[in-house]
Amino acid sequence: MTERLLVDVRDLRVSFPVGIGTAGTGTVTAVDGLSFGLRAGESLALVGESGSGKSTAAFALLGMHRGTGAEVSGTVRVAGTDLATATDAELRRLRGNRIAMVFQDPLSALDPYWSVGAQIAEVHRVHTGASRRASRARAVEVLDRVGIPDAARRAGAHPHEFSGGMRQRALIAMALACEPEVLVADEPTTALDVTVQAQILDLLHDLRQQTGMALLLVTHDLGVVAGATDRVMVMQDGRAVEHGSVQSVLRAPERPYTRALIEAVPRLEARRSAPPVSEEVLLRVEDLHRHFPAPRAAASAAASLSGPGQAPGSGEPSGEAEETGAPAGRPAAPSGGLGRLLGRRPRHRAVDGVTLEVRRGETLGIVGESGSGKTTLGRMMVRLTEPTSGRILLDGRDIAAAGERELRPVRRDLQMVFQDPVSSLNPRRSIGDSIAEPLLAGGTGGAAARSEVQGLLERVGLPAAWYDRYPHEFSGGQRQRVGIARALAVRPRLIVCDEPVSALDVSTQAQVVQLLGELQQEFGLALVFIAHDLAVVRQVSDRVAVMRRGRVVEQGDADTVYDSPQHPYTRRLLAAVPVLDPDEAAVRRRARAALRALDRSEGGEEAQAVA
Amino acid sequence: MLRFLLRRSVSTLLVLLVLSAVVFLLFYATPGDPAILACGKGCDGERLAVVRHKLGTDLPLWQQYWHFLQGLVAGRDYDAGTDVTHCAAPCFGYSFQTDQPVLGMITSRLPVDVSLTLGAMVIWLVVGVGTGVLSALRRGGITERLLTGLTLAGMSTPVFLIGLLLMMLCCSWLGWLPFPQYVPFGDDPAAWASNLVLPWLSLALITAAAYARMTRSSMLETLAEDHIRTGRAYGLSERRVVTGHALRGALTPVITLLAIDVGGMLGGATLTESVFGFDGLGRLLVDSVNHIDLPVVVGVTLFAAFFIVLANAVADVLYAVADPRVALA
Amino acid sequence: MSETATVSRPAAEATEPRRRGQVWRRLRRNRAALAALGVIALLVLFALAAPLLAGLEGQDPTTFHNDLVDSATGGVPFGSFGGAGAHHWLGVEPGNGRDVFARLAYGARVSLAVAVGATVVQIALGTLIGLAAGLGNRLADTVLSRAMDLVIAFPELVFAIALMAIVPDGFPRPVLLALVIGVLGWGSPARVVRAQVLSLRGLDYVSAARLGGSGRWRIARREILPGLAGPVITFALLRLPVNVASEAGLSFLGVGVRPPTPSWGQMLSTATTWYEVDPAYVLLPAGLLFVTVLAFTVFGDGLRTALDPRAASRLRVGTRRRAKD
Amino acid sequence: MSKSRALYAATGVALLSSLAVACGSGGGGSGKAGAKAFDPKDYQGGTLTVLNHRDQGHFDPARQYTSGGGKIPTLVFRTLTTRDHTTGGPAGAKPVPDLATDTGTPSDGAKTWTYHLKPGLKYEDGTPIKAQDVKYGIERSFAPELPGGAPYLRDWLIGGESYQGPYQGKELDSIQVPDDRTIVFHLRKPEGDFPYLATATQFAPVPRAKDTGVNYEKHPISSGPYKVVSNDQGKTIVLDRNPYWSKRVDDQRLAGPDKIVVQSGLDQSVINQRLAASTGADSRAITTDTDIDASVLAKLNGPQGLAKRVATGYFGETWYLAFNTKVKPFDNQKVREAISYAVDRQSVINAIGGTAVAKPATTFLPDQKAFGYTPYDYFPGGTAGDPAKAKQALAEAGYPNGITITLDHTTTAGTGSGPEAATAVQEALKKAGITVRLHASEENDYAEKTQKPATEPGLFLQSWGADWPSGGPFLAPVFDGRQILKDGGNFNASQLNDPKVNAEIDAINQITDPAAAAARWGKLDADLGKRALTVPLYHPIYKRLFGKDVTNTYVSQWNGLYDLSRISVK
Repeated sequence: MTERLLVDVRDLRVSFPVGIGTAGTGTVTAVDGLSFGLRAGESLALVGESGSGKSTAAFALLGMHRGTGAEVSGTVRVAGTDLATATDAELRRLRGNRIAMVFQDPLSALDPYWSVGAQIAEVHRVHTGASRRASRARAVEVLDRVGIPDAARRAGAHPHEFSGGMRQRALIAMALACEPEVLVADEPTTALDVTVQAQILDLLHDLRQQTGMALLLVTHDLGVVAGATDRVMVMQDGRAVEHGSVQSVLRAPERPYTRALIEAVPRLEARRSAPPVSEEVLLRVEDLHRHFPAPRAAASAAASLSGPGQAPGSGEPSGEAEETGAPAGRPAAPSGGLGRLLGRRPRHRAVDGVTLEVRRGETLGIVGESGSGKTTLGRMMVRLTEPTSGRILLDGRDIAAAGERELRPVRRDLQMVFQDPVSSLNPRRSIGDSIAEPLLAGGTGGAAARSEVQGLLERVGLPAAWYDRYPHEFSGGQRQRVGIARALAVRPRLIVCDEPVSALDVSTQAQVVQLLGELQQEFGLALVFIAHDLAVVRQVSDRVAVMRRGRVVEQGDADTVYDSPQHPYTRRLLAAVPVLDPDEAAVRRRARAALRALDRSEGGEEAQAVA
Repeated sequence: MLRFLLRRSVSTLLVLLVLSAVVFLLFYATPGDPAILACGKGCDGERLAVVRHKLGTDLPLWQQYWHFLQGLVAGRDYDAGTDVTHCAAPCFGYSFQTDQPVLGMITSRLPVDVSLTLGAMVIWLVVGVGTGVLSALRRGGITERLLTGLTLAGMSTPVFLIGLLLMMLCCSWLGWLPFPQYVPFGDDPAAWASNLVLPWLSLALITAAAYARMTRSSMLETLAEDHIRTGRAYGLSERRVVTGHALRGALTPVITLLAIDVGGMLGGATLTESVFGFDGLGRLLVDSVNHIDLPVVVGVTLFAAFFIVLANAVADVLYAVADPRVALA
Repeated sequence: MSETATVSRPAAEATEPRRRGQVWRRLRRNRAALAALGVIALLVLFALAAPLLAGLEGQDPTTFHNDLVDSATGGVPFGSFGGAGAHHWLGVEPGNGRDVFARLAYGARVSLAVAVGATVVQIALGTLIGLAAGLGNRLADTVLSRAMDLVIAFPELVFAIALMAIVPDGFPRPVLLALVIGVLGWGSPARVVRAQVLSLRGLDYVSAARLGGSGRWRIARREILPGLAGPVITFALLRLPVNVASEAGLSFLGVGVRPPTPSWGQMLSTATTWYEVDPAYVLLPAGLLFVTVLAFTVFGDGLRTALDPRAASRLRVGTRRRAKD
Repeated sequence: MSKSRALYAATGVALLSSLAVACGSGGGGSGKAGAKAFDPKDYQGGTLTVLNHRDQGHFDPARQYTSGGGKIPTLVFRTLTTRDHTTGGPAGAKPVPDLATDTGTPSDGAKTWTYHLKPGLKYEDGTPIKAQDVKYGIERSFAPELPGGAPYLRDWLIGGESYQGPYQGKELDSIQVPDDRTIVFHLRKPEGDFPYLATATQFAPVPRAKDTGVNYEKHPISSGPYKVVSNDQGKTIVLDRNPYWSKRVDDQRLAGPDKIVVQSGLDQSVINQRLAASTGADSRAITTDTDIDASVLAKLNGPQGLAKRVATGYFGETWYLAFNTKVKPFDNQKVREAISYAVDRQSVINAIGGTAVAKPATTFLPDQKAFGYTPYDYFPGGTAGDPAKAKQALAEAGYPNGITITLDHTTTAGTGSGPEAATAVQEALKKAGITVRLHASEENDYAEKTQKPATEPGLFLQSWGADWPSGGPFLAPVFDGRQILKDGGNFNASQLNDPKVNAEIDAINQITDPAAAAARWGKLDADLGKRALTVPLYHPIYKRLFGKDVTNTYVSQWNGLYDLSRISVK
């Protein structure tokens, strides 16, 4: 029956009413005339930048727009059922049973109040009517199937007790519970680290091979596509702009948009072509430590909503929380301040004895997965975070323990560009004011600061006339430019860029990276470039440090680290990086499998940090 | 858990300590001499001095406070002149007005507030949570608008107002119910309940409004969460999604709020008691404030605060029980 | 108790771009909130124009009219609906025959002034202390946070009664009322502000200001304070009706303003003995009080929704995006 | 000595006692017909509920203020004499023997009083009542540990001013007990009113062996028809029959109900609502301290037949504006006169509940014969006040352009000293060009302040009620210059100290014939009235509801309370 289309989408249109509260003042068309089909065992990737309508289309396959006010037209048939005419009950019988979905954020996609096993069992029971016991057994079975160690015991654990990768596995297990014919995966790896991403993608690949189900993968990352699906459909503004086999689309894109997308994907092989830089050390950190109190999770509705125990301003603990099991994003409110008097909580070593140096005019890349301590390290370098111990030498002078007053003279030398383009700009001040703030604080007159800022705006590629605009009028990339202009305003010698492009679409990423490079040349800046994306780091860095669990496991010249990694962790990281070439991707997948087999024989799947 | 309890106990004690000190200080500044009031008419200097000594108000403030604390922890002896009475720990002392042990006065009034609170709680939970869930599920519909309007109206009615109006309507005009008077449960459960209906309603309707609001927003928040979408995407019925998944998450904050509200009310629902003429802790407090009856004021205040602080701790525990992500440390 | 719990959720979306015009546009679509705003405007006008309105009626709030009440029945006004008529639009008070309309109008001044005053005190104290806790060092934060817990744990009514009792009568009562309600109620606004400060303080733009060399106070003034405006205004608006009710409650218990100063709560307190024979005298202040509290609540609620429209847009499936998308 | 009910209400001290002119209510075949037409035998049994606003307070005979009259104490504590319970008429103002065989035998010019106990008297535990117990009971009331009683015993008995009670091992020698049934009192000066004083609860016997000091009130030993079963801090008191009491040894009390339950601390409006509704147990309920309010008054003649369930009484009490003549401008008699002219008594009466519960007063003495009432109205203002005359007096006083004064009052609503009455005065004086600033105090604070000459305000609202129905205790504490008490407890608000007045008071006190004394008291009052030392405002009328199954109700005019000793429930 391979002739029959399992999924048949024709001229799908989805539009949402816009306007809050009262009836729509207009509509936005998210998907506009999309058609595709999927047979058993086939796989298709929907690729596009944010807002391209790819997720909306995926949701339409499960009839998820019903009852939300969205208008859906065209036909969507899944396993022979026309979703437009199906009754609610028919729709329910379809969902999770014949077509299952894996979501982007595995933490929020699972009910925090239920154990993982119970949630999977519930889905199984609903569709099969099996006994409680049988469903329970099935849950354990599928958990084991997706590679959860000790599945029988782990089935009783709650989602927050799982690491990110394991949660995604659990979600996939839920999808497998009823042996569906179609699996829809909506950005299944976006929230995951690169090594975990590789595992999940490999798992999806293996499952498809073994069960013969069809896979629809929704992703913004063309790099992911190469190793995961047979066909790819590129979407832009709700329309499919290109559709074909992975090989043909990735190797010979027809549309300029596709081409641009592909070119924007950072390549691991891309080296930096910059003139050699001086050997003179600008900033040196020695045996730097930063310990945080381990996150405490006693929540209290009555007590203060955000306890002083959370080190404000440290970007790391939230990432860390995911690994240690505390729910990130929920206010973990300690109650009873007296508690602090009654004993110390265990300390979490975010940065655990790092020694490295930044030379004048160079770019030092710092790579690492979430929770590796790279952000904390970066913030310590500019003294936003106070080190627990260790030295930070700027021109040979130790500023590790300097007070705010002593720091004032060196503040101008050390600047930072932040990851989140939303929170890095004060929404209540015009961008011009935000950029001018350090000048004004430093005593520059208003008029002088204004003209200076206008010059900076033009330098980062924004019209000077936008001085008085507010951040919300800007796109993510533009905001990041503003952030760069602000860092430049005081003519620093070192800028720490903390994941400066990770929140941006790929095409924008490239522009920002390019701008940083230009500015570095022009102002003779030293850059510390912190990122989880190995390709981006290689592209911009002269030297690279690899961080893991608060330590630098390997550092050196970028080419050396990338081409002949010494530390096994570095090797694993590199192996996990997705590539655009489908053949290469297959090779790498096999290499990873081998590495994993090796790990298993060494005992314990290390990358799956378990709480 | 043990550590949590320990930490909580210590902080509770501290809060109560500070609170009692504040109350002492505050009432020290109150005009009027309790000795003169207790002594009666034609009380001359010498007799007054004796009474002052008996009440202990001749001592400096800090000594009075210290004796109070001693009494709480270890009990204390009262020399009444005629004999020495030992007041066992926890000793809140004796009322200046009636010479009765404060603890006894408090415990004898507690049933009123317990009856008021528990009965009202049942009503406001059912009405409040029910309304909240219903208006969350009927979002955007006429039902929701109606319920939201009622909820806002409920929140806007001061408790004494609704009590007054209810009494006016049910007792005076329609004659459906007797004018409420407190009947101990042990005496006559039916009379207990029928007399408490109006106080329950007036307390509950207002509180229910707040709960409805909270449940609604919390329900909407939970319904918007990704895991609800997961449930739907996996073919769970809407009913199952709501009762099995959304409600539990939505009710967690309600549980904590409940603990806190109950704690607050157990310490005295002054206005409700006033409107219905019930003799609970709230009225005891107001009376003793009016009569500068310091031991009673301190005792009731501490009791009320104790309930509130205790309720906070209970809320935390309940929260941890309800939400597996939360661990007590 | 419950009001603190429902409003103390911090507005963590402070980073969302938000323009005044946008808020106003959202607000304008909320008909209930607009109506409430209209009612509030009327009430304020009613209070401000009290002498004028009473003059128009030809009455004042203190003159007794013994001839209009029946002394033999304890002072029930002659005529129906509390003796309402051309001379006394809403009738007269039982017992002494004072004009109800004039007293309601003058009472509105007291009720609103006390509520606004109390709110200002609460918010000012709360903001100051919350700021200090949020921006101060650990010790300051711990001490102030505990103080907040303490103030919130206070049996508020009791302390209000006690405070009202110990201050000598020479002190102007409405001012005292506002101060007492204010001083006892700074706990929850302080908590809200502190939470907000903590969340703002952790934001990158504050870090950027630090890197730019801005001092602590400059940061507090230029980066933090503006971010507090939204939540604080919302909090204040939702707090206002609570304070109106508090004033009425205290006056109801007899510790509020003193006669002959009129106040709604006090009128209600007197009315408790009259409700069977002169229901108008209960219903008028009760209705006014109810409408006032309702109007402020509805408007505050509307403003909150306008400031935080997330709840409205959140429900749509599939359009929710993560930063990394 | 006695004073404002409102002031003492709060302190929990039981109220005064006074004259009786019992006017029956209309209730259930009782009332006017009096005891004769009423056969209590038909009405034995049942439970009577007493719904009260104020606490009973200390239930210790030493700590009750005077007799407590018809209230609860007289059911438990029998005294040497008592007011006449058997009749509702003006004769009820007469003291009659209770434990004693007669109302006392005076000798030595009324400076020595001798009593003999009736035979066969027993306590609730069956032990006989002895004269020594009466002496001990009186001695206890001198103990500073047991404050609250009236000061007469201390003032009258020889050695009373320094005696500190029996707990220090000393006896009071001016009370002699020659045998188990005889007791002799030695007074410092002649006191013709001693039989009235002997009605006070301090004259109840207390067996020394059962005395537990301050804890005695938890279980006082009964000598009356009922014993205390439980006493919840004066809030709820349950009384049951005393098996050793019988009508054979007590001709005063009928003791109809088997059980009496007193609930205190109820809201006044709640009490009235419940009594008006009169359902369930409330049909067998009364109140001894809550007057009917507007809601009852207005429907009194309605279909519910409430009018039949109201008991009316007149208690010897006067509410007035008190001047402190040591404070300017009240040292000026013309100013005081101006205020007297200006006062609008109708407004004040309306403020406290209307003509049903008060009548205007122009004399300081209550308008009852026993006090020696002599009508006068020296500064007639009618009921609405006379602003013109007031302005004239003010001009004569040197204030042609008006004057601003301060009036002190309490914060307790609904009483004659409360904010409503104060506002009524304020409004009336405004018409006469007198601007009144109001100054309110919490009532305990108010009592303390107004009763100390050093802190006494110039003008304040005050009341005076009689401890017993005689002019002496009504006028002496208020106008006797020797009773100005510096340390507090002063009721001579005007601080008048006129030797002539003092001498007249002494002279009348020697008269043992009540009628002769009354005439002299009336004359003295009329003389004092010319000086405008007070502005009498009103005399209260007591109107109380009772449940529909309550019979034989009447308000004692001795103290304005139901006489519980004669009441029956169906």
